[in-house]
Amino acid sequence: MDSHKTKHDPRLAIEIAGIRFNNPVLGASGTFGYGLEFSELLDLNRLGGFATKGLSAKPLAGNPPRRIVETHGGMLNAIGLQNVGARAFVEEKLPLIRQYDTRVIANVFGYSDDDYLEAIQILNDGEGIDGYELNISCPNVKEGGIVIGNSPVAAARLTEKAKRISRRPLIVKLSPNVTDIVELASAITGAGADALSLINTLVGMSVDVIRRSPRLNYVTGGLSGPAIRPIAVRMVYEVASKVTVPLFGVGGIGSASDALEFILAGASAVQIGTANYYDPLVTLKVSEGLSEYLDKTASPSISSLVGSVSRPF
Amino acid sequence: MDSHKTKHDPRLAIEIAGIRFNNPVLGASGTFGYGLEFSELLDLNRLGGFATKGLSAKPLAGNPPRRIVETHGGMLNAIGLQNVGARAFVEEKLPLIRQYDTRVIANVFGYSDDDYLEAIQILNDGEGIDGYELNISCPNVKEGGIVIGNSPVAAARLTEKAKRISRRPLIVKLSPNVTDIVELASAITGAGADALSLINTLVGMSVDVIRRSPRLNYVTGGLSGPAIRPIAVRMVYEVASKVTVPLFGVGGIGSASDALEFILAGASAVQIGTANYYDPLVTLKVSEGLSEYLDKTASPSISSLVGSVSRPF
Amino acid sequence: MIETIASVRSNQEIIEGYKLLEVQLNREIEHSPGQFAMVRPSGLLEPLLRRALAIYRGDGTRVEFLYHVLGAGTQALSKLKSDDEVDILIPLGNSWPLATSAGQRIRKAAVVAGGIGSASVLTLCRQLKETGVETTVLFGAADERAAVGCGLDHFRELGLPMIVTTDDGSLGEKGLVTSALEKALSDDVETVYTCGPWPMMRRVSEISMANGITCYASLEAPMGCGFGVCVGCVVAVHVEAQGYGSYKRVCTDGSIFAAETIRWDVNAMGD
Amino acid sequence: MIETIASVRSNQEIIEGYKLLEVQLNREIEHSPGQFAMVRPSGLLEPLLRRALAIYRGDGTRVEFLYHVLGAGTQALSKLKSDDEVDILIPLGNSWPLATSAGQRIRKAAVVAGGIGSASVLTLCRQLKETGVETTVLFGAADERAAVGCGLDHFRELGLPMIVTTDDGSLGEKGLVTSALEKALSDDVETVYTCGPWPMMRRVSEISMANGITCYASLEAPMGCGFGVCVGCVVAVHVEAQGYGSYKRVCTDGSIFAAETIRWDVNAMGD
Ligand SMILES: Cc1cc2nc3c(=O)[nH]c(=O)nc-3n(C[C@H](O)[C@H](O)[C@H](O)COP(=O)(O)OP(=O)(O)OC[C@H]3O[C@@H](n4cnc5c(N)ncnc54)[C@H](O)[C@@H]3O)c2cc1C
Ligand SMILES: Cc1cc2nc3c(=O)[nH]c(=O)nc-3n(C[C@H](O)[C@H](O)[C@H](O)COP(=O)(O)OP(=O)(O)OC[C@H]3O[C@@H](n4cnc5c(N)ncnc54)[C@H](O)[C@@H]3O)c2cc1C
Ligand SMILES: Cc1cc2nc3c(=O)[nH]c(=O)nc-3n(C[C@H](O)[C@H](O)[C@H](O)COP(=O)(O)O)c2cc1C
Ligand SMILES: Cc1cc2nc3c(=O)[nH]c(=O)nc-3n(C[C@H](O)[C@H](O)[C@H](O)COP(=O)(O)O)c2cc1C
Ligand code: FES
Ligand code: FES
Repeated sequence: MDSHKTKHDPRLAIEIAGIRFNNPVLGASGTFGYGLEFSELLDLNRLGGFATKGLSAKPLAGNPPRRIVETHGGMLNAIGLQNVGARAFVEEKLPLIRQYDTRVIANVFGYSDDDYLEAIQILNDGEGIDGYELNISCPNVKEGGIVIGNSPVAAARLTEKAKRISRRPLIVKLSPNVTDIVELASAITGAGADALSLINTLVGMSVDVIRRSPRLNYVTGGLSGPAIRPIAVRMVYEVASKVTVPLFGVGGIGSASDALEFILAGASAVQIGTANYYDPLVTLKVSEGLSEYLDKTASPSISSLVGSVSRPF
Repeated sequence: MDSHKTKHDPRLAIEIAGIRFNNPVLGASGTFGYGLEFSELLDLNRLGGFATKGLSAKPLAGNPPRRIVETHGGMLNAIGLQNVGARAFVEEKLPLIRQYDTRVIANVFGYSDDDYLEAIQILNDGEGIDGYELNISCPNVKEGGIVIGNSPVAAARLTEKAKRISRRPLIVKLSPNVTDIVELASAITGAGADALSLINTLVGMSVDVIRRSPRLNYVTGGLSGPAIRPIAVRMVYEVASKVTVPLFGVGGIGSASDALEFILAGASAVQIGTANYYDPLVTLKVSEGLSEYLDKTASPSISSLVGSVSRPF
Repeated sequence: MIETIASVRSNQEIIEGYKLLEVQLNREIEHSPGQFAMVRPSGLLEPLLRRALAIYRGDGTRVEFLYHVLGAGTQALSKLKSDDEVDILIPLGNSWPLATSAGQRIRKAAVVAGGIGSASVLTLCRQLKETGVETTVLFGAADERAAVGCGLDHFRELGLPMIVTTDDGSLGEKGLVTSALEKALSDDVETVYTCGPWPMMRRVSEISMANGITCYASLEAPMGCGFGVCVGCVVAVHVEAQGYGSYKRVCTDGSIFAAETIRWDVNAMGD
Repeated sequence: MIETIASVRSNQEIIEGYKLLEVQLNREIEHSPGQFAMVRPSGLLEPLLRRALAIYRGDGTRVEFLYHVLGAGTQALSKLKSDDEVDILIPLGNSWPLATSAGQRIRKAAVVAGGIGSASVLTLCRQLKETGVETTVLFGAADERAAVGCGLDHFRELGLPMIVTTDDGSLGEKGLVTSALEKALSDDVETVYTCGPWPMMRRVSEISMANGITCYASLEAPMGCGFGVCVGCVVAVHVEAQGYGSYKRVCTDGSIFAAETIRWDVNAMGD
């Protein structure tokens, strides 16, 4: 916890939407708990930051089991956003998290615009949060279950409202389950988002052919892991040339080389999700690997590499 | 080639859009060549059928290399639809293919509605084709590069035109790169499609971090293989309950169990793509595996299993 | 809990389909009966997720796991050879309570193992024996081969009274281990410990409750991480006053639970 | 072309990073110098695609492959032990032409191998020797270690005149094998055979053409299938009158091409 002892590679430092990260490697929401779960395993001060488990205004119990299924190169999850609620997060978790010198992004979600706004209001009271990340991939119950994040109009409207009341930089996390990711990204940045994270999980399903039933209790779930990395890299690449706000690249990252695919494609920083499960030290390994890449390629800094992939057309 | 000697398991036979398949396992378009490439390896008479490489009105050279990249659990391809053209297919390939007792689906594509119609006109002259499969995942150059298959309106319009001139049952193959696969499927069946195939590849990208350039010459490519199976199964499941036409399930199938996921989710037959590359006998292995499953579960037929997964909601 | 790379000392087949993996850690760990580890061959590309394995036996820097070779994860483990490396997160989860809820010494106990659930209770049995708890072991398996694979001989070596059942009668009593439990359960048994398939544990729980006996069960759930972050491994519990949820994580809130807190009608494996 | 499961006889390290895999087929195959196979450890989950490997040596039912351990595919191959199984499609592709285009006996030839490209030309060299073609072998590698790994000793055993170059001068001449070719090439050489990295083969092609000598090159391309169905492995060729395309499949139209037909400005590996 003694952050003064932590040595950071200054070439990895990056500022995104006014938030200064010691390195561009974050734990992704829903895969890094409240950060504290990792304190026994790694020095949280060495982490670029992390996005908390999705926080809702009220605590949520989540879905009945079975909630996860392994697939080739990935996994499906239908956790149902089980979380302690924004209030308990502020009161019970934040005081502990504040002891570490790392950036904390509160991931926020709800089933209606008001849900999101209520959660942000509560989080506005907390100290030690560096930014908000809106998870807009949930079905909007009020609008008949449409997924806010799949509709540029609904997503932009929510972004605008959230931006208005937010005390902190606002990141919006995009759903990849759309025909046109650029249209969605443009609508959301037009509405005032300070940064974007992409991507969230792809909707998938697995069938137990013996029991002849879906493996997940919720039937469908979100696909994550290395399997989806090519899709995520493509979306970052497409969006990077069309919006001016910085991007967090997320999806299937498990190594420095994976992270660099996103950075070269246009992400200013990356978030690591599923890989934390099978390689709990992966975040630190990736930031070390980034330093080595800078050495090997004699590059001055990670920020100098952002978006530097050749664009033939 | 002596088809009289081939013993088929009658429980595997299935009729789709008036086409009778000896078993529900087909080679998928673009991965099974013109069928003949497999004649040295397996008895084509034992195959349910196959979809040809995409055929265009005129022959096409395809994209410069690099065209394929392996990814975790899959691969990206940007072949650029290299093919001999519909005319050469009819004249040079069909006479050879006709010697086998298997169902032949001619996969058709173009860059405009007229391209498709022209190809179908040519194929209408050929004997030994059992049906057409429209690959509508290509960008429409006339409409500024929009992908026909990503727009329910454009896809329905093309389907209607194609149906009007087609001498044979018309299958339309859906792009998975859409927000609402059910909306797309409904528009296309509303326009007269006799069956649907889903899914085609997901758009992805891979970056060479040493050369700092996209690995594929075409920058992006189509992701296929086991990595995408959960997405494909989900789409079949969603569409099956909303349309009345039969479905071909495609995406990441490499075993009988994989095929059964699709069948239980609602597919009447399956197509196997990428797995043919690393397991050239996979189609026959899967149909044998289906027979074993029927034995083990004392099920009367594959058709009795179609869509039989439990639907909790 | 440490995350480390351990080297394989041996990976012996006990009998077809059942193997004993012994690994050498690079530092000493302390662990208690019932704890587990998350294990994966180092560098393996697929399957991605580690598998949860109970610590079968362990001593300082050496740890043994007994496993049944079933799907992709255990098949990959079965290919490990001496000097290969495994990624390992250890020890995880809580451990078998060795006192009554009132904090008193338990005098008489029954341990009910079903199939490979045996792996979680061998050290428990040893500890019960060493601390002088009068213990009966009920050991159920599909058939003689499975019984041997599930460590029958190691249990026998303990010298505790033992009732063996097999589904097909090829060894011991023919029938379910739960039927044997019903017959064997005497009034003075204070605690029943169980690990095995969900339906078996459910029945053990019912029998124990019907007899007013405390029962602890070590549960199985599909595990993404093993250390509490994915929230994928939950079990439904009877809603309590405290806490916000009706689900508990098997990995960090368990894997051992007081049986009466579990909603046995909701199988944690989703089956 | 047969698709079968072969069993591993041995998988020996020649020197760090280079291995020789010998497999036993369950039936005899006939193959010619320059042909290849698509190989994958049976049951491997990842990577999915097989790797193309030149038939290094082969005899009836036994086939040997020499490979450089680089990425995921060759790393998986490197873990094979005796009696393990591999899925194999063999033999594939065309073979080195052993006559002039006019169908006449070649009297004098040069074989230029770069790095692991050597694997494709060992049997060619043997055949040239056996048929009495006066052959010089130019054998280039990064350093002595790589040269040994690429089968130096097996080439030396043939007893053909041989010029070895290494990039660092640790063995033979220091410098590129193409420079050695320029020096060594005499007017009466009728055919140059080459296999190695693209830029090397490109230069060999230029040198040959400048000297009016026929050159054949065995190309490398990323291969999905190896038997002509994925059309992923193409190389750009100078557009000809016949045929519809400007791309040829390396797996079935090659892997050996007349060097003058190749568009050397378009690297088939995409590099
Ligand atoms: C706390 C805890 C401790 C555990 N301790 C042990 C232990 O000590 N020893 C041990 O062997 N296991 C133990 N398990 C179970 C283990 O973690 C794996 O879930 C199990 O071995 C199956 O993994 P797999 O890779 O073989 O199958 P997977 O590839 O994961 O297969 C997926 C699922 O299908 C089931 N399955 C696959 N193939 C078959 C088959 N042929 N027959 C029946 N079911 C099948 C598996 O049970 C699994 O749930 C423990 C689990 C938990 C949660
Ligand atoms: C017709 C033909 C015959 C061939 N014959 C042989 C043969 O006899 N012996 C042989 O060894 N190979 C041969 N190859 C090459 C072989 O098929 C593989 O492409 C090569 O071994 C790389 O595969 P991989 O699994 O190691 O790397 P991959 O995981 O496939 O890596 C992907 C790409 O990156 C490159 N790469 C990966 N790691 C490194 C690294 N550390 N340094 C440099 N490049 C790297 C590889 O070249 C490859 O193109 C042949 C190829 C063809 C087309
Ligand atoms: C079990 C699980 C739970 C998740 N929960 C959340 C969440 O609460 N909020 C959110 O924005 N994303 C959530 N995600 C998505 C991840 O943050 C990430 O976007 C996605 O998994 C892709 O990255 P990966 O492939 O590295 O896992 C979750 C992912 C997983 C696997
Ligand atoms: C190299 C390659 C070429 C393909 N070409 C076509 C094509 O011409 N027409 C088409 O409809 N689909 C084409 N596909 C898509 C496949 O038919 C299939 O829909 C997709 O690959 C998913 O199935 P899979 O995961 O089993 O490969 C191609 C796929 C690959 C890998
Ligand atoms: S296994 Fe991830 S929380 Fe329990
Ligand atoms: S490797 Fe598939 S066509 Fe050549």
